[in-house]
Amino acid sequence: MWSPVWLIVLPLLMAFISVVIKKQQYLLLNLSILLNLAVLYLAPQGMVIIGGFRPPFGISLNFDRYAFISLLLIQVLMLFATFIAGPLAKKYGTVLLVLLAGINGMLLTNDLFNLFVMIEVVSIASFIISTSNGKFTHTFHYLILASVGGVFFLLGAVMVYAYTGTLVVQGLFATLGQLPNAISLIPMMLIILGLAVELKLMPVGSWAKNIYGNSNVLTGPIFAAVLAPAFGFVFGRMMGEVVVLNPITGYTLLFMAIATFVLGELAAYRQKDLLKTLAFSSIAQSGLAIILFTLNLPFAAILLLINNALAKSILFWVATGVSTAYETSSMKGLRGVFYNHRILGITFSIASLSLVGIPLFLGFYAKVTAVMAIFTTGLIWIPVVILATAIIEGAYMMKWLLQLWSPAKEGHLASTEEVPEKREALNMTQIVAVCLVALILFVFGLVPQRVGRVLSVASQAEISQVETVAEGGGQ
Amino acid sequence: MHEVQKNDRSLWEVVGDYFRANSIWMKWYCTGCGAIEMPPTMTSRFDMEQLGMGPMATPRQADVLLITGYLSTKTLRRVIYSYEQMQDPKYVVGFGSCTLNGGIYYDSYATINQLDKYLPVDLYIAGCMPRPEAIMNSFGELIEMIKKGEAKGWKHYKENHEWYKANQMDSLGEVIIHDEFHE
Amino acid sequence: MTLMNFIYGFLAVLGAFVFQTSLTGINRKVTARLQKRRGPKWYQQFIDIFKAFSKSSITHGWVYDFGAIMALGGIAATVIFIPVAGMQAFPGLDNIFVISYVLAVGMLGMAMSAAGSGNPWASIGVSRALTNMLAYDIPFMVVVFTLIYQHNTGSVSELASIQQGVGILGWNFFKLPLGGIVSVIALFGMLGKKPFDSFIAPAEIASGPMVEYGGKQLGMMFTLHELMTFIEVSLILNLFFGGGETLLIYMVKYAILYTFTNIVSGVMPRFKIDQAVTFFYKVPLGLAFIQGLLVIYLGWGY
Amino acid sequence: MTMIFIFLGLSLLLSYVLSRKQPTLGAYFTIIASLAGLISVYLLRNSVGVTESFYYLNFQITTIGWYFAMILLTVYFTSAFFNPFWMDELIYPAAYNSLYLLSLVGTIGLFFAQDLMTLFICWETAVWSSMLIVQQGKSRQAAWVYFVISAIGSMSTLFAVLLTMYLSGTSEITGALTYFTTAPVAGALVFGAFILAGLTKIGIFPFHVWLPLAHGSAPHTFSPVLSGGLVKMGAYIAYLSVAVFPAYQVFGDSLKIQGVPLPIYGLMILGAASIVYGTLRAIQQEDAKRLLAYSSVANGGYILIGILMMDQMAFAGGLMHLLNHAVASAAAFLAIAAVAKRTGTTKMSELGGIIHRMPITYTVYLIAIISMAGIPPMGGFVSKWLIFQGLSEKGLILLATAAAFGSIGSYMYVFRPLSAVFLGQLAPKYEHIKEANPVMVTAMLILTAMSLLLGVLPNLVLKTIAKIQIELGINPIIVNGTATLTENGSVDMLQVFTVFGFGFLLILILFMVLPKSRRVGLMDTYTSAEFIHTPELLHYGHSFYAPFERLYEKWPSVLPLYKRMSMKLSELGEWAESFFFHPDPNRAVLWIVVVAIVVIIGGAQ
Repeated sequence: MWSPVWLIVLPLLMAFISVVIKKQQYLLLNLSILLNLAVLYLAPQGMVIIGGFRPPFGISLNFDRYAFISLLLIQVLMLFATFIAGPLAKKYGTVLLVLLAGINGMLLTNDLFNLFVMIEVVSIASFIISTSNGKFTHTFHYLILASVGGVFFLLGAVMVYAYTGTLVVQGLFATLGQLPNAISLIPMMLIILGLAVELKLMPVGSWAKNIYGNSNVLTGPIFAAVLAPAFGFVFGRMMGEVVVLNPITGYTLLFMAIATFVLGELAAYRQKDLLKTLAFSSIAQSGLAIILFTLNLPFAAILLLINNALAKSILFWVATGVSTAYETSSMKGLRGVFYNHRILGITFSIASLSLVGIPLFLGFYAKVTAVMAIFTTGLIWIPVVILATAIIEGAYMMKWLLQLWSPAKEGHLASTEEVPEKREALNMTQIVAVCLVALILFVFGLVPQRVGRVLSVASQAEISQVETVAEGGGQ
Repeated sequence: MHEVQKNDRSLWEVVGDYFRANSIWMKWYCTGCGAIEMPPTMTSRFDMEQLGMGPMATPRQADVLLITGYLSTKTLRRVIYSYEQMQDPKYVVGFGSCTLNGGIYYDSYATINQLDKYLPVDLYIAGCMPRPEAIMNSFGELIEMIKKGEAKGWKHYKENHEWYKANQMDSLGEVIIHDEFHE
Repeated sequence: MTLMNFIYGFLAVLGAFVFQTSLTGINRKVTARLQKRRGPKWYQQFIDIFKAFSKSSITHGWVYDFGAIMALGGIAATVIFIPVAGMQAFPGLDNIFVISYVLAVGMLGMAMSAAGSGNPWASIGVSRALTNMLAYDIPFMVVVFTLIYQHNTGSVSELASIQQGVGILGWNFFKLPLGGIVSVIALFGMLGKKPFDSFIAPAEIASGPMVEYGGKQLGMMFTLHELMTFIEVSLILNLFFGGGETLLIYMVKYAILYTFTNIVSGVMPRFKIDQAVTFFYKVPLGLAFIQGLLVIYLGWGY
Repeated sequence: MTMIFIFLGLSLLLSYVLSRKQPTLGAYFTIIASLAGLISVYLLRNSVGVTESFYYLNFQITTIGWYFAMILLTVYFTSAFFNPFWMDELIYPAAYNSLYLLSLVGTIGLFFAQDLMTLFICWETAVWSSMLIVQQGKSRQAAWVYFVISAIGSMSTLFAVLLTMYLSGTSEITGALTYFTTAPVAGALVFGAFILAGLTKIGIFPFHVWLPLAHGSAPHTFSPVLSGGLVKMGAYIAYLSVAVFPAYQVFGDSLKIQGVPLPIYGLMILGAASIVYGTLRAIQQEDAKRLLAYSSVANGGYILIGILMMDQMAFAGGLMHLLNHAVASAAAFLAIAAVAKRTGTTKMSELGGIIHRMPITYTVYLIAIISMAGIPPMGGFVSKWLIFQGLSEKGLILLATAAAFGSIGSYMYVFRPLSAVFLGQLAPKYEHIKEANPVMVTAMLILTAMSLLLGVLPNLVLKTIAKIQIELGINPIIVNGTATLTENGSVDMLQVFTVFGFGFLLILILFMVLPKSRRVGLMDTYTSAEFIHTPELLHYGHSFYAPFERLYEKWPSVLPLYKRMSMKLSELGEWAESFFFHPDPNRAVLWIVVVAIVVIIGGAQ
């Protein structure tokens, strides 16, 4: 009865119903998320085979701890995102349902081709959502890139099938590993490049700048806090189960990820626009997650993804709310706005401190875990790079915090007269919702080890493959 | 105009006068041409230091105010200001005829003719201009005066303050200050 | 610490004052002779000081007086610390740093008092005096560090007694000639002798810090100057010329050293303050460093 | 001990609540809270070695930690007296009060940290909470620079901490750090990363840039804490990295200069450079607070050199200088704050003659600077004396020269505010200002009394320092009654003070015997007989040391270097943005192809 299949079917079903009863699509959306949560809680873990065929032939879903954690995060954030986006979410109810179905499918599926289908579903849904800000050119660019990525992924999947005769994700690396290097190289590269578009990896993640940078209270959190971790988790699954890296692909991927991280932070450092800053910050953070997945350090990566998703969602809610209300997202225009919005300011501060990895917050635990984990690979220069880049990250996040809190002119004490006139950014219920997420983040920060214990189970589920790039690269 | 009569000095003053007589520090107010005679008096030919005399930088440190030559009314205000900044006991020496009776500027509307109307002059050195010999000679006189307690101009000035002020006002007039550079 | 210590201390201050003031008077005569004059009486300096005390005075507020008292008090205390021919009022308090920093109390007091008068020239003078101090003290300190390193003691009396007993060549001036030269040059700066006397330039800034003093405060400043001279010359004497085995030898050496500085300064022009700084940081500091490196790394002077 | 943290944690919440109701009330509460902290930490003096855990944070009481915590608490406590009077100037008073206590918790936690992770957590807490306070001052830029420079230090500490924990397998500070006796190469790396944090926080050249900015523009009540307190966190890190971390063993094989290993000597040279640089820059400043900030740079140099020496004298001097400088610097900043409260400015050329209206504040400032300049009989002298003795004993002549330069140079810069702010002509606009109010005066007098006490009876503190030295296994400073003895010199400050008092008394009698002086106005001064009616024109406060400043006014400053670096980073970001994150999808497709080709070609071989 309680099968994880419902996680895909239910939203899809609701989506169909919502086409019929348009007025209730918001209700249906929330209903399906809540039901999904119930399913998540009640469904037994394990491999689910659909249609009675055994794995190589039928479609199977892999509902393990890893999937559970990722699905839980996504459902919760989706719930909050739709709730806070309110009217906008109502308008896009059907699409959001499809998106949810797609994401759940992506995270659950145990079949490469299915994964491709789900990625396409998610992409299409996200194209539509991204149009909600009215900037169609940006969506078009995104569409082109995502399609190219999709094609690459499909090609990769096809080649994998051609070489191995199977598309089952679990344990695929074992089969692929037996292939000669030159043969496995190309499908692996295609799969990685295909995912790289959605992961905003360096040369191909350029769409994110404008999609994130012009986001509204719906798209920002959806992209940064739902889609980004979802694809992160998918990538993690791929790294754990499918992708076989040789030194060339491994190091290329590693360098791409590091470059994404460093250059993304640098680009964020120079931004004078709050949403663009957050956009580049997301790009950079996804680079960091990829570094960790590439080095086969899923535990740290999951922690990072969770911290990032929670923090980014808050940042985007506050940022888009404030910038919509004040009709600007520039540094100058938003100076001192938190004087008017203390609670939002505090949540924003908590989120940004956590994002930067300041102690007493979850981000710190994530950063420490990441660095400690990387030490075990023996690549000491990577922590150096990460920590050096963290200075830049801290620098721009703090710059924003200072700007948003203090209305003062440089060289003078702040006075209340310089504060921009108060406008309503988010209403009371929305603020309560944001605060709830902030509270979750804050509490996680207070009990990081307990969070860590829960997550380490998930990460162990992900590791089927033990070989890392570092070990491979060291040979 | 009161005259200072009493000459019974206390022991403290007698001792003090001995020191003061033997250590005469001067503030040269070099208003006119007479100042040219001071360097020879100071240097090796006449060497006034042998009498314990010497120039000082500020009126606070000086005992003697030396007015060397003609004194324009514009400068007079400054001279009085300087005099009042000096520490008691203090002595004024008028140098040259100009301080005595106006000298060659006797009919100028811009100079004063008689210094002792405005400040209590203890000693005049006549001449236009007095040579270093005359200066040394008259300072010898001043030393004797101080030693005997006869140089009492500063007391005189105190006791006849109104008279001096009236003369000064008469000559200078009241000043309205507009700003730092314009009176 | 007994009462006798304090009585000795008082006598030391008095003795230093009488000795140095007489010497100043004699040196005024020496200077006069240099300039082909007769010069004043040998006790002229006493007359000048007592005359200043005998006059009336003004005050510009409590800090003006307090500063003057603090200055002279600090200097008087420093005189008590100075070992003279092995004699000390308070044995064990003659560490070189103590002396040079207690000296600073006096200087700070004087600077405070002068600036408290509200006269900008006084402040300019103080600013020059402090700059001058920064100039001469660094080379001197380098030499002092070298001495302490070499003899492993910071006590002035010990440093003096180490040099005694082996004749003139036992003096640090001959053992560490570069350091000796540096410290004598620094002595000029300390004493404010030409060419390093720009901070009291009488015609330019109306005698600088002294500009507002008259009457008893002026007398105190003169006394202060005499005592300060005593401290500074004694310091150099003890550190580089072996101090004195007996009081008489000490006084003779002292007189010669002081007269020497006076004669030299009598024929000197005046440095601007920035020139003084550049000079001290070029020549004496360089020499001091060479001396220091020779002693510390090459072991010269043992 | 855990109770102290819990208490302070609760009181910071309480002060927030109180401040929301009435800011002044919350500010008064910070006084009480920090006093309670002070007393309770003082009571811990006999429980050295006690270990306590609070959740995942572990604390241990050590003598050195206790010593540092006492310094910090003193500064926090006395500065808190000023908080109530600045509440109306801040736009987030409640945040100020609670962050004030939070940064206090962070710093104390740092000193009592038993493991590296606790150390780092407390460190960062103190940094970001104080940064948010600095933000409420005059300059966002300052707060930002403070954070960035601190972040450099933080990240390098984090690196060191994690690497140490990874390599040694333990996080207990002593155990983890002593591991490196056997691994000198990694040790050198960890030492470098660790000490970097110390350098940034003490404000050692070239990381000093944040001090003048942050101290100069922080709220006036917080500048004393920054300079007197938070900077000392860096000193603690320096202490850990040279005393607990076996630095002298790790660098045992390196080239030695007068017995000091070259890397440590290099750090000392940095300390010397910051003494010289701080002094020179302080002389140039026009703003009293910035001047004091640069003096903190210079004094930080002394502290660093002293601690790195690890010997009998200079080490004791360095540790004592911490306290002396904290007390003196806090007092000086508070005095300037009191003046700023009454006049509204800290620019020296705009002030003058304040002594005639605020004599107690003046006295406080005077005693503070006497201590700061190291003139007896105040505390600063003893510590500088010890450092001098230590340096000259080892023959480290370059360092000693720098120390002497800083010491004599400090007369110049400390005298400047004394002269320009307090002495000189009183401007008519300040004719009616009053002395600081009794609460502020109390705080300042406490610090002044401490400065004096430390100067007269330094052994009160040196005893504790000797204990620390014994714990570290180095030759302790010898304390005998009131006398302080070292290998190459001794001093008895009580005697020095007595003799000084004797001299002062003699002259006072002389002064009293002589005829009384007549009081004249300030404007009645010698002006070459010119009439001047504007007191401001007769006040010498601008470009005080102009001839000296001219000698080095063209020297490059460090801040532009950082600005240029920041700009270069921005440019790099811009380049990355336009090159790799260009909105045109064609480029992205091109990049995909490029990567694909690279991988295929690379992989085919």
